[in-house]
Amino acid sequence: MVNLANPTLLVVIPLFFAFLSIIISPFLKKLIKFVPLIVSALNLVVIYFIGVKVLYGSIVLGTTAGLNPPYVIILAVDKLNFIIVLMVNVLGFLISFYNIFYMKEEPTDKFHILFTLLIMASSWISITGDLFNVFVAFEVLSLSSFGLVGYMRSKDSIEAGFKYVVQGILAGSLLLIGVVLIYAQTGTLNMAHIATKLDYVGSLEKLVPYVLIFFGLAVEGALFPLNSWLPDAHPAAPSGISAMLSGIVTTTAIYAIIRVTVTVFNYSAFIPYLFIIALLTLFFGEIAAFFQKDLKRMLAYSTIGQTGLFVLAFSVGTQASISASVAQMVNHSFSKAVLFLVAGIMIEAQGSRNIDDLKGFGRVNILTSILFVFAALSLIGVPPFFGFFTKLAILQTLLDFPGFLGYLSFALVLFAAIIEGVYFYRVFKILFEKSDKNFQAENPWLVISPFILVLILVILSSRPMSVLNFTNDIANQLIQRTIYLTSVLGGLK
Amino acid sequence: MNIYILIFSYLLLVLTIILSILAIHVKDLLAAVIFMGGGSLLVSLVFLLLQAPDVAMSEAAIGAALTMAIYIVAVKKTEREDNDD
Amino acid sequence: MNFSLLMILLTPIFGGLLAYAGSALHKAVRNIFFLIFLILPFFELYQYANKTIDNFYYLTVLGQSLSLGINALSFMLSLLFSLIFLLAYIFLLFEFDKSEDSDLAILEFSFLEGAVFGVLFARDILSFFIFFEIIALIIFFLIGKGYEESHNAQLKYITWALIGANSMLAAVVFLFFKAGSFGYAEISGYLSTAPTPIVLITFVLFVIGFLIEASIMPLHVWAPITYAEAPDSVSVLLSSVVKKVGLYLFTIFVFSIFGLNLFSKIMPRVFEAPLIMYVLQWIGALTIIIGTFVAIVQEDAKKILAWSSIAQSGYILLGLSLGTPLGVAGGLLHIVNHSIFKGILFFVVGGVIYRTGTKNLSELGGLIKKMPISFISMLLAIIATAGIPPLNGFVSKYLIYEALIQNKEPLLLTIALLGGTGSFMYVYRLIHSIFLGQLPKKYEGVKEVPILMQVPMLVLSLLALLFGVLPGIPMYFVSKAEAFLGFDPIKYTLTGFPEQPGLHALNVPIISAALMGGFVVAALIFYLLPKTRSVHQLDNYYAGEILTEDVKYNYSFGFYSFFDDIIKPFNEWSIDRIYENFVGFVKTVGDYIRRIYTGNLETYVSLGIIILTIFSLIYIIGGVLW
Amino acid sequence: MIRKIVYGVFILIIIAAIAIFMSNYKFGVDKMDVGKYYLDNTVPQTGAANVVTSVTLFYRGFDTLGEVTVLFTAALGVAVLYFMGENKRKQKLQESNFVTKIGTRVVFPFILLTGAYIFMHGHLTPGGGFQGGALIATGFLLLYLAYEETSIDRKKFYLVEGLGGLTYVIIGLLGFFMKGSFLANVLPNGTLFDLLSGGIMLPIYIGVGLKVGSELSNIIDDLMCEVKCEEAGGEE
Repeated sequence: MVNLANPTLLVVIPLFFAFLSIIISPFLKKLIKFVPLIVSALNLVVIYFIGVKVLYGSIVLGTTAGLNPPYVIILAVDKLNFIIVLMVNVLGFLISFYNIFYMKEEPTDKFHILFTLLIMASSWISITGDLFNVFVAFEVLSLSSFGLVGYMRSKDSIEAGFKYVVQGILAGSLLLIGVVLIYAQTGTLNMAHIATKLDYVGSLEKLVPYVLIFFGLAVEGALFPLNSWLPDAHPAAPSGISAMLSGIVTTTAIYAIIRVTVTVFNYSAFIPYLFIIALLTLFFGEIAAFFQKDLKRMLAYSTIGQTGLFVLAFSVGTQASISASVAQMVNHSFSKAVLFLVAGIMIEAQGSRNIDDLKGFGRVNILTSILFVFAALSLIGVPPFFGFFTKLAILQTLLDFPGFLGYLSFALVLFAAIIEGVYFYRVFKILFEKSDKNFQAENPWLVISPFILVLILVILSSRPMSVLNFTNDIANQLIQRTIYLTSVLGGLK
Repeated sequence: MNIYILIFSYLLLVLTIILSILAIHVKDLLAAVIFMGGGSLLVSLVFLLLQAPDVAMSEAAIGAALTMAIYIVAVKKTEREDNDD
Repeated sequence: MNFSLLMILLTPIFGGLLAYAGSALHKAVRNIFFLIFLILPFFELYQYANKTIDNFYYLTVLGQSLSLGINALSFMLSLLFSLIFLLAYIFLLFEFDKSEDSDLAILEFSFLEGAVFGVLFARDILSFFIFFEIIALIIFFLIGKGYEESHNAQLKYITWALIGANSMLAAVVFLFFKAGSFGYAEISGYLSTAPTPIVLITFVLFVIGFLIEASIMPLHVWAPITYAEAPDSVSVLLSSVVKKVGLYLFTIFVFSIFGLNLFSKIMPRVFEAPLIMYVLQWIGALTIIIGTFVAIVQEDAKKILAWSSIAQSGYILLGLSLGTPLGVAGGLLHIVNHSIFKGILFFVVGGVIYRTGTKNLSELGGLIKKMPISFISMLLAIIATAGIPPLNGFVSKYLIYEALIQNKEPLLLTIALLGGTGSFMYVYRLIHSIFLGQLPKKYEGVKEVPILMQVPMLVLSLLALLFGVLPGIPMYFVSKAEAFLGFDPIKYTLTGFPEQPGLHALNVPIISAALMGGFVVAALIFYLLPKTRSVHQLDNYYAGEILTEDVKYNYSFGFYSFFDDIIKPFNEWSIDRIYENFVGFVKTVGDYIRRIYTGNLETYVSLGIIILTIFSLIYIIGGVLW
Repeated sequence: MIRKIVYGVFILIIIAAIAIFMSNYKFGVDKMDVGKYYLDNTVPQTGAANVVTSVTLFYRGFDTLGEVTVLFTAALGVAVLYFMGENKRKQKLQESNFVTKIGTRVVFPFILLTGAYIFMHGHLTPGGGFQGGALIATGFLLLYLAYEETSIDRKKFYLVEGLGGLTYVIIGLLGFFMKGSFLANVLPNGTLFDLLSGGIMLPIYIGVGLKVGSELSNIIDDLMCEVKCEEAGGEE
């Protein structure tokens, strides 16, 4: 009997369909748009089978080539991987549904194949247990997002794509050098195996490969000062892609940073630096977002700020802080995806990305606007919504950080919350302002995906504590590294 | 490893660095591409000397030939312009 | 039947949802649904009349149970607020008559009531914060349905609300971090042994949040524009409910959670009060004086009310922060009384706007014959505002004055009395410009507001009169609340106060009768003396010209222009200007910071290189030193 | 100029840090037990003579699948960015040099043959799918340079490309279904140094070679069209 709870399937299924669709695309072009939908649905089935096991605390492994690690590549899913890969595929599913109705620009078939690959690469990064695999998946991720960012082929999207390519390639090279150095140092590429070998290495000796890997990942993870591709790329990309970039790509990159920092390097010496980097990311992101008049650019900067927020929480380094960080990651992914999808609808209805042109939009398209409001409220952490509880947890953990920096970050997070609140409330205000402008009515098909996402957010909001308990389990499993290491190196039963 | 081969490969590497710097600094894009291709070729030689024929082959085929051709195609689209800046 | 507190909280919300669904059928269905659910809380509250309940757990957050409870103070206020919500809703139905927003407004309205109950019933610092933020959110949306400038008001309001919320959140998280619990009792227990800086910082952070909502002086910047531009029924809620929620929390935190004893322990006493309370007294006094004086020179009816509301909350803060049984009783009583009479004023002005479409005083006038009921309501309300017997405002102000005398604070007493006089000036302006004088021609056809719309004004007017003549009724609740806060409640009778330390005997009916007697004598003189005769308004001459109806002969613009001249120099350094300069400064700095994202690839790459270099240097230097 | 020097110094510092780090570690010492395992076990486990190929295709076959996908994604990205609609794909004819034309005609089949040889003998001799594929693509590049009217049939190339990728995935899935592990060796190892040896490596490399060749040719086609089609557009 074939065991469906195998993580390799999460990579292989999308690939199979991607290769298949390039064959059939010249003949049955119209079918291609369903490929990402099918792929993520199939992936979700596999994730279900994996999840059943993962939730009982075991780590699900998928080896390749029929041998045992560290000699072959292994994919491992623990609770953290599970929640990330689940998020990738849920968002992938809903966004691809949105894309079916949103994308009209040719060549749509290639768009959807690239989107499939984006889902594949994100899933891959979030389940792999091999460092070089991270690099490879990262290349796929970067290349597919380059193509998708420049997809509209207008002047600014080409420019944004170019900036993204340059920084992405630089990041890729740094990552590769880092991986090579790690290989030179330890002679292996399996994360668990590296971890066992690096445990005996001094913290300064780890610095060079760690920094290189960290910077390689930080470009996609939108950490200051390497995040500057993001505010150009998000507005220029089609809205579905912006949602995917914001909700998934940065999240998976941050996941990779967490995995590398905690599991592989066990690197507490780096945490003060990470803390400062995250603080700067948060601060600059929110400040810049405050001054934006372009809706999608504002959301893009807000993504930077939010990334800073959850990396800040993570970098406190305690179990509670990692838990809060992951919860905020979930909150951010879902709500920011909604915001970008809804922004896409707004831009389509009105033909401009300027916030001021949206005046009165909410009086015509009330459902869309309410979705926007709900998602934004969850993002900025207004009480009944899920985001509030994650913000609370984050604030609480920040006080754990020793010394002055803890208080400073505490104050800065609150300051950022005020700023973020003000610029989002400004959009609400404009949405519901009186105006006699005529807007196109919303396309009901486009509203479905953000609606479901908001529904998810509402469900999360109604049971915030069960989510936080789950993220606490995640953090617990993450911090107890030996479980991961032994179960990966112990191989398959 | 044979000491002469070692010296030779170091020589090649230094030459590669020089070619790379030239490729960055030269104003004519076509010349830059050719410098780059030359660098790739030298690197593939180094790979060969270091007993990595597989990598050397990839480098020669992709780095020296294909990439260069694609760059030339791209350069062909630009106009030559002398601008001291 | 036994209604749990959570049910009281959910009743209006449920009603609102039902009404929203019902609006698909018919507007009448919607209205009736919602009215029922607005009346229900009274019955549900009834069973809690004499109970103090703590710790009704309803949610678990971060391993802590959140709980609801009710006490004498919150019982009193929830009763009052339910009434005001009911009346405001009736008013709202007319106000949003033609607007398409009415369904949504009702939904928001219902959530607002639920959240207000939530704050009142909260027994831990997290629940109160959650409900408080919901209030801010809903008020934000409700304001936007108002007048032209309301969208600016929205932004101003939410900015301040967010500042307040985050300041409170800081204190909440900090206290939770230190005390390990959210419950009021546990927090209180922790604070009694906490180091002084923690007590002070968290107290200030909380108080900033409360005082922003209560629009106390340096934090009031959002209030005038918001009160003036919000829909009228929402202005009522802002002034009579939301502001009082802020003051309620202030009361609870100062007396019940932090406690005066704690303050006395950690800081010197000034004029019988701990230093921080003394500072708060002065803040209250400043709010009174500045609020009153600014109110005097306003040209917009609702702006007058807004500034008046600011000034009156100064009285409440002053009374509460005296920290004596007398002062607290005065403050709590003034919370009730102010809610009532300011409610009337907003309702009347709202009614006038409903009929005439303007809130600009210089365009109004002479409506007394057209809208007599409104006129009488407003007359009662302004008497109450000015603090003259036999209306309710008198009793509470009297208590505050007496408390000031008891604390031997002549300066503050002077300010409070000055504020009383000033409030007479602006309320006179209000009634004069709207109801007296000449009727502009375009308002010839104006009618009295619909009967249902009169209900809110009349109900509140009756209450104002009742509470004014028989102060024992509100004092029944207030003294219980005082007992809950840990004071010796002051003695009272149905008609006033017996002689007791610090308070002279007061019997309002007798004073009222005396006053009425004087009034009757004056009326007798006025009507009986032969010289008076009744003439038409236009039976007059003006600089030799015969007056016609289209000439405006009574001035209502620049009414107190002499006064304007006096306070003009102070306008130069008004608080708003300071904030504007500050905001300008922050914007400039922020703009410079934003420039870090130049859009130039070279900058970005070099930033990356610089950071990498820093880490390389750390590695190299660290390696060498190691 | 000062900026250049400053950044030069910065980059030197970074390189110095990496160099200092590297100087602490020696290559090829017993630390590399994974590498040693590969050297010891390649022949019994895979039956391939070329250890490098056995590593890339068998032990780390999943990575190679990723690399194949990288190329696939890049080709798609280029196709998206240079997409100009079917109707615009008219090309201007331009005479090219006689020597090039004849030379190309002579060389082209040999290039294809060499490419095919390289990827088919990947498990025996140096080289493999990528190298062979790249070589094939250079052949097509030559064709483009010599004959301006060259235009490959995209449908067929997509077919080859997709089939190449599918071969890899399906062989991997066969391993998954038959042995419970993706890319497990389901074919017999054969005798060492035989063409038909190395288990699944031969079919996979054939697939990869064809795929890489067609992908790179597609990229060339896109780029060449970008040059030529626009010229044609300019003349109209």
